Amino acid sequence: MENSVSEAKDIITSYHGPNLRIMEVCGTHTHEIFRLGIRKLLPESIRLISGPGCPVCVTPVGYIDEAILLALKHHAVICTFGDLIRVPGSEMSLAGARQQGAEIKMVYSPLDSEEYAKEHPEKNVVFLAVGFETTTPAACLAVKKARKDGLQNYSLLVANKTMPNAYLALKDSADAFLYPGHVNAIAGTAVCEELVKKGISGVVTGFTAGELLTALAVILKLSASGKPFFRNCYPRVVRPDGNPAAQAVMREVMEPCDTEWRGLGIIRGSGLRLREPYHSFDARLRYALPKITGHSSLLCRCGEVLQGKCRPNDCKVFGTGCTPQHPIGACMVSNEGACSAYYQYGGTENG
Amino acid sequence: MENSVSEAKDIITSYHGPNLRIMEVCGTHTHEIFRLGIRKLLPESIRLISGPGCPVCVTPVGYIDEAILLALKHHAVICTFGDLIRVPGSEMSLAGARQQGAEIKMVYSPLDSEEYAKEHPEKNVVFLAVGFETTTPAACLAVKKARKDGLQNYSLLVANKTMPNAYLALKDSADAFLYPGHVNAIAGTAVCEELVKKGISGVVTGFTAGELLTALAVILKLSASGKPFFRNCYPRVVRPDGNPAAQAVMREVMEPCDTEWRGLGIIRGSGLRLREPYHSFDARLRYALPKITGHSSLLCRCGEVLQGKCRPNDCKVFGTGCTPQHPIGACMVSNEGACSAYYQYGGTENG
Amino acid sequence: MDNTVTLAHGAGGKQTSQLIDSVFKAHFANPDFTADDAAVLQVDSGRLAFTTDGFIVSPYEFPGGNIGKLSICGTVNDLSCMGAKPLYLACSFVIEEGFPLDKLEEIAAAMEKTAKEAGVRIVAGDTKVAGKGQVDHIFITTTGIGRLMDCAHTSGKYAKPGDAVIVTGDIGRHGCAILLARNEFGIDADVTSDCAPLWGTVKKMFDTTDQIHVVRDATRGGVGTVLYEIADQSHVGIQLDAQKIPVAGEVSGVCGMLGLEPLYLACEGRLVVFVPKEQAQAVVDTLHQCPYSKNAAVIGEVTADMPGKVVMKTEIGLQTLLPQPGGELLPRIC
Amino acid sequence: MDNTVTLAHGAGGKQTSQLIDSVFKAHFANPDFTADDAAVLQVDSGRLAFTTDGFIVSPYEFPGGNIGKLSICGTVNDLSCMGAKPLYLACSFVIEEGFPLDKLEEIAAAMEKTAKEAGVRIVAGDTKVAGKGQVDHIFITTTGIGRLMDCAHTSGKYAKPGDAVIVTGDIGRHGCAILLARNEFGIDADVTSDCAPLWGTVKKMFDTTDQIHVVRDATRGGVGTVLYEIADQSHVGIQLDAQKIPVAGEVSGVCGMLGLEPLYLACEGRLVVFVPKEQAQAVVDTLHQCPYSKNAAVIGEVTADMPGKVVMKTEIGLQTLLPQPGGELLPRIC
Amino acid sequence: MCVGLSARVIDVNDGTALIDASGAKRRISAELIDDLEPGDYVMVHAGIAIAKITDSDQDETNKIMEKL
Amino acid sequence: MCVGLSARVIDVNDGTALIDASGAKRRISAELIDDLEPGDYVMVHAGIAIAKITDSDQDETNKIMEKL
Ligand code: SF4
Ligand code: SF4
Ligand SMILES: [Mg+2]
Ligand SMILES: [Mg+2]
Ligand SMILES: [Mg+2]
Ligand SMILES: [Mg+2]
Ligand SMILES: [Mg+2]
Ligand SMILES: [Mg+2]
Ligand SMILES: [Mg+2]
Ligand SMILES: [Mg+2]
Ligand SMILES: [Mg+2]
Ligand SMILES: [Mg+2]
Repeated sequence: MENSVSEAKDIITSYHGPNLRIMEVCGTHTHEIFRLGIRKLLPESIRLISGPGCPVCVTPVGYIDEAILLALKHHAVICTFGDLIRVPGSEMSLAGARQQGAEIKMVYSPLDSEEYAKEHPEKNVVFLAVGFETTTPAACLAVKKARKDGLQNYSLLVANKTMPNAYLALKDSADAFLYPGHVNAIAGTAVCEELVKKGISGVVTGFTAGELLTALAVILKLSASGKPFFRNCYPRVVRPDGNPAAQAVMREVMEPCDTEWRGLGIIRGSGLRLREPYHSFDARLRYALPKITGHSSLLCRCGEVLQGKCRPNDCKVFGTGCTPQHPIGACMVSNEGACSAYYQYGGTENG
Repeated sequence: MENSVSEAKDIITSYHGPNLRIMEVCGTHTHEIFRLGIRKLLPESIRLISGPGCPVCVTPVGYIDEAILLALKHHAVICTFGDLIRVPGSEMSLAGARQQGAEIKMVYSPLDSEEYAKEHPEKNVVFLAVGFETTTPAACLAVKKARKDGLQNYSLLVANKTMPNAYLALKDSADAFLYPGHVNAIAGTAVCEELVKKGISGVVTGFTAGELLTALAVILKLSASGKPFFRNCYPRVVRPDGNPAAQAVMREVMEPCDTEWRGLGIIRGSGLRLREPYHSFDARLRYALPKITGHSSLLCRCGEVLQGKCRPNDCKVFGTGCTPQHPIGACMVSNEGACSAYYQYGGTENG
Repeated sequence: MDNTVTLAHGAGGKQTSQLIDSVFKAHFANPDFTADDAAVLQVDSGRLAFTTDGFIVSPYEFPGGNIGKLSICGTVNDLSCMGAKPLYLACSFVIEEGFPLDKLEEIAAAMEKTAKEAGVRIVAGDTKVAGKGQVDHIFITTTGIGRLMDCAHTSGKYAKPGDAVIVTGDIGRHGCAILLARNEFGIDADVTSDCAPLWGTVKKMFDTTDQIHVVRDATRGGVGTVLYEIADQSHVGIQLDAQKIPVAGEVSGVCGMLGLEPLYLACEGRLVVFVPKEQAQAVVDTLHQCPYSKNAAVIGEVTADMPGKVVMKTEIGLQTLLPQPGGELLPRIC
Repeated sequence: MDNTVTLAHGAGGKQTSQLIDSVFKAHFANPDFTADDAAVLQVDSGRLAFTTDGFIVSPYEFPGGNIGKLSICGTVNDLSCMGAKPLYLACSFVIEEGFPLDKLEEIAAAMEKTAKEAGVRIVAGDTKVAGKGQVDHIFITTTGIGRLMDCAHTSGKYAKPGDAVIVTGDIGRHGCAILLARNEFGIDADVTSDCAPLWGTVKKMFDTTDQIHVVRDATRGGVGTVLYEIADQSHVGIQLDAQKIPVAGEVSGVCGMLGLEPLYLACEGRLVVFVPKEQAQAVVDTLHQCPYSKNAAVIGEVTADMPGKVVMKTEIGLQTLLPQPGGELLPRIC
Repeated sequence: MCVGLSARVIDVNDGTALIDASGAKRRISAELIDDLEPGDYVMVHAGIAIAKITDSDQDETNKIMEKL
Repeated sequence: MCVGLSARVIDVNDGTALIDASGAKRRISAELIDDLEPGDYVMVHAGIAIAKITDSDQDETNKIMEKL
């Protein structure tokens, strides 16, 4: 291991400061930290909290119900990232709908779903648009392309979200945030600087072992001062102004709205929807979907888990009733979900 | 065997009169005569000719092409009697189209195809209406029912035919006809009486061993006089006036037209088509089918076979290039076809 | 566990093992059943029979059985027809995503019961899950190992002029039951499949005489097809008597309606047996005492002339070729 | 003959025999191949291995092989993993109406070639034709009989603390090649399947040492799944070294794009081998001389602690559980 | 041309008849036959009754041969 | 949140880029990145290039730790 990284490791293992709650907002951070075994390095005084940064985890039950209605009732071909396939809706997941004959197609990119719709004019295609700032531009490019191509058979079921107001909502759950590097690659770092003014600390970082260890070391060092701080530890990808072209396309195609986060409730202005010129690509309007309120399990403590109010293994059904094979709550579904990561990497034993 | 039948058998085996050409018009007669081994009873002087009474055999190539166009281009569900499945069109049979994804559904009754259309409003259903007087009333009942049920997704590709003008066309091919009992069950026997006036002889008969032997015996006996004759040897099913209700429904729904018989060419007034009030159920009109001229094999001597001008095994490709598994001509396709019967029952050896 | 089979059940991980444990191991348990890549079988030297068959019946349940029972009978009977006592079976499943687990359970239970009756052990298996629409509900392939009795020398090649042709029961029931179960033609008739494991029956025949030349189960293509095969393999003629062929009234009725011939409808529990004429009555007597061959009958004999052909004596005493089957069965109106 | 498989080919009559003769008999000809209900095999007393597998790969052709080659390799390898020399195979085909005959021919040719290489005889078969849409092109089930070498006592149960864990080549190629061949994600990479018959390789390992505790082919679910199975069956822990696991760059690249883990991708020509640490180098040396195991490597060892678990030493020297696989592989963005 | 099946009528109802041929039953159209009653025999083709059957094969042929 | 893949640009054409990650190639959208050239490294997510990569992981962390 190179020098700087072993130095970071030393800083972490030799930490003797006050208790610190660090929230990794991004599910991919959660996953990589577990995968690399980094949690085992941390002294007792440092607690990692897996926040709401997995779009699958925070997508409400009703959204899955809407997608299933489109597939089974309106015979739409559902194009989706693989992540959503096993997320439980009120009655079934998309995998369950597929068993009943729904056409569910996994795509790597929203642009591929647009391409598929173009090649299959006889089918109605709906792309399930979930994700944060990182993913939204791709969905926006797809809609723009569909308009340019004059597609009549393509639409989006939009549940995209933005992070800033979520940080505010989670302000008290952590002493510092590991900001999601790829969100900031789009959004830039001004948001984080702003948060410092509101007393919120954090660092932006990447996803390699070195980047993660370095970022943690930086947090420990900077926390010592007791003052709110921000540091961009991922400058090779994250520019202060982010990706202006991506921001522009998002602004052109989508506008903010209030939205529900599974487990956290409604966060004002944290959602996105298609702007008026793109309404013909809005699956909810095109298929005149009714307002759907999903029913999530009463047992699930995801909301608390996402806020660090409890650990996954504090949940009564963790690992027994709720497993990745048979998830009850959203955090158990996605690979990146906090409960899933705890379960898979033996959170009960060494997490 | 009961007495009357062995008596008939005796009459046949001991026949010493002049050469006689008897045409069994009906494919089911052809088939039963072969199946029972009756041909072996006949003395050299009696020759059985298998006439054009198999609707499958006389349906022109272009008809199959039309059905395939409906299935593959217009994505219609084709409902058909099993008989038509393997009949070669210009490029492929319905079985071949099915391999390419065409939906082909076998039905026992035209009424079942109407029922199917009613139960599947999302599908376009086309029934392949072939057959003579026996079969046509069922198709007519189905159309009437579809109109009553208000079906928008049901139509018929009509190639129904009537016999009287065919007898006239075949007048010189035979000394006597075995008339098709079930056609006469609908049409009655007046037609046959009329034919006597035109010098055409024949008997109506049924399909059991006894009925067939008796009918042949009757022909041999009555031929002795040298005068044209008619006898109804199937009175338990065939009434002089036939089935007036069936005649009425045919008249109500369909009207005569000229039509092509595979192998025989166009016979005036021997075809049927839907009358104007039923035009919305005419698949040709509904799907605006182009005029299709099918291409049948130049090798095939079906036309001559059907007229008794040659035997199946006089055809160069009989049993080699043309077999029931790989029919070249129509007469090899249907179980009832003359070439098929010759082939299957070893016509080369004992036919 | 969910109540349907999912792709996850086929992915080879935990859920695959759970499915295998809860459904297959539960029913197939026996000392030779393997959890490893292969079963290990201790065998004595001698002649083994080895056969495989795929089962793709639609619908997978029908009056008289289901695809599970069928898949055991088919392979047990193929072994039995060689004069081989069925010993071991391997069963391979391909299941469509969404298949109901309780149905899978019923299928496994039928397999267990039928294997027990036949005295055969299921020792190895495999389970694959195919995506929705990639397989029609469920396919099963069974492969069997049997031990040939020393006295057994039967083959489609050994039919001899002078042999009597025996059929062990009324024909065409299975094909007819399946046709009706598909419910495509609106016909209703009380026809159950003849599907049955016939090792016991075959064993008793061999106990009666060791001069059994041919035993064949008249499955795909029916009795007519099998007789043509034998006529061809043995270079003999076969002469049938139409009036001696046992056919249930309901089966005749259905065939009459659809223009089909019972001789070409599949059986799954009927054997065609060739023995010297002199032994025929004794064999038929034996068959009449076995549970699945109460209607056994001599239906014809083997001739030296017309080799490769099957000739039918019709109801009016005339002889005619039996048409050689070929192609799918198509109900017809003309 | 037509140029596609038709339902008539599956109806059991003339056309069925023609298909069997022209495609299968032509390729599988050998003295034990049967035209009867079952093959008759003369065997010596001893231990036989018996295994079956269904193959439903989509697409049925892929870089490095086709379903025919795969179906022989799969069963040959399952026998080989028992330390059994593959002797006989039975092959059962379910073919979709409309399947191109030239493709069937290619598949049969690949089976012939692979069986020859593995020294195994195809002696029995079955062919069914399913209607359009009832099966995804073609399924093959192969069932094999092998003779266990006297020295062979391998099983998933025999892993012991102190054993080295060897993998015979870079992992995940087959799963990755199939994923790419489906062409669903627009990714292009030069990845061929590792599909190969491994009896020769296994034989050489046994010639090197008779202390081979476990041999498993890492097929469905990949190396990760197989290691968990063995940890479970043997009640031991397995510790892997992430940096020692051979993975082709292209496979890593594809996995990176789709968020997949090579350890869970299927191999069809890779074995996981457990031998005492002391024998490991000799076995690896032997493997390096075999055609399909040039990249063989020790990737970990067996421990007494953490029984039932697989632990990974990560690139930064920390230890963490390998997540237990389960469920279908889903490409992901988060 | 026209496989016919002789069958016994079991019941008649609203233009349809349930028929029985050696135990094979099916509901067919009886619209084209007047005065159909249970116990009657009919000739069936393509799902419709095309004629009542008034006699047995044997009696019929006997009468015909007598007349000859 | 957002699996990213670091990949090398092989060619750029009409708003798209062909990228290579250890031999896995795919054409992605390059619409949101200016001045992309063959040889550049980009961060790819869901089929689009979201950022140019200007440095290696190692150099980056070295600089950060130095500054600390
Ligand atoms: S273990 Fe399951 S039910 Fe409990 S909080 Fe986590 S996801 Fe919700
Ligand atoms: S044998 Fe074939 S080609 Fe010749 S006349 Fe008959 S149907 Fe036509
Ligand atoms: Mg077999
Ligand atoms: Mg069999
Ligand atoms: Mg058999
Ligand atoms: Mg297996
Ligand atoms: Mg299906
Ligand atoms: Mg196996
Ligand atoms: Mg295997
Ligand atoms: Mg294996
Ligand atoms: Mg077979
Ligand atoms: Mg398909």
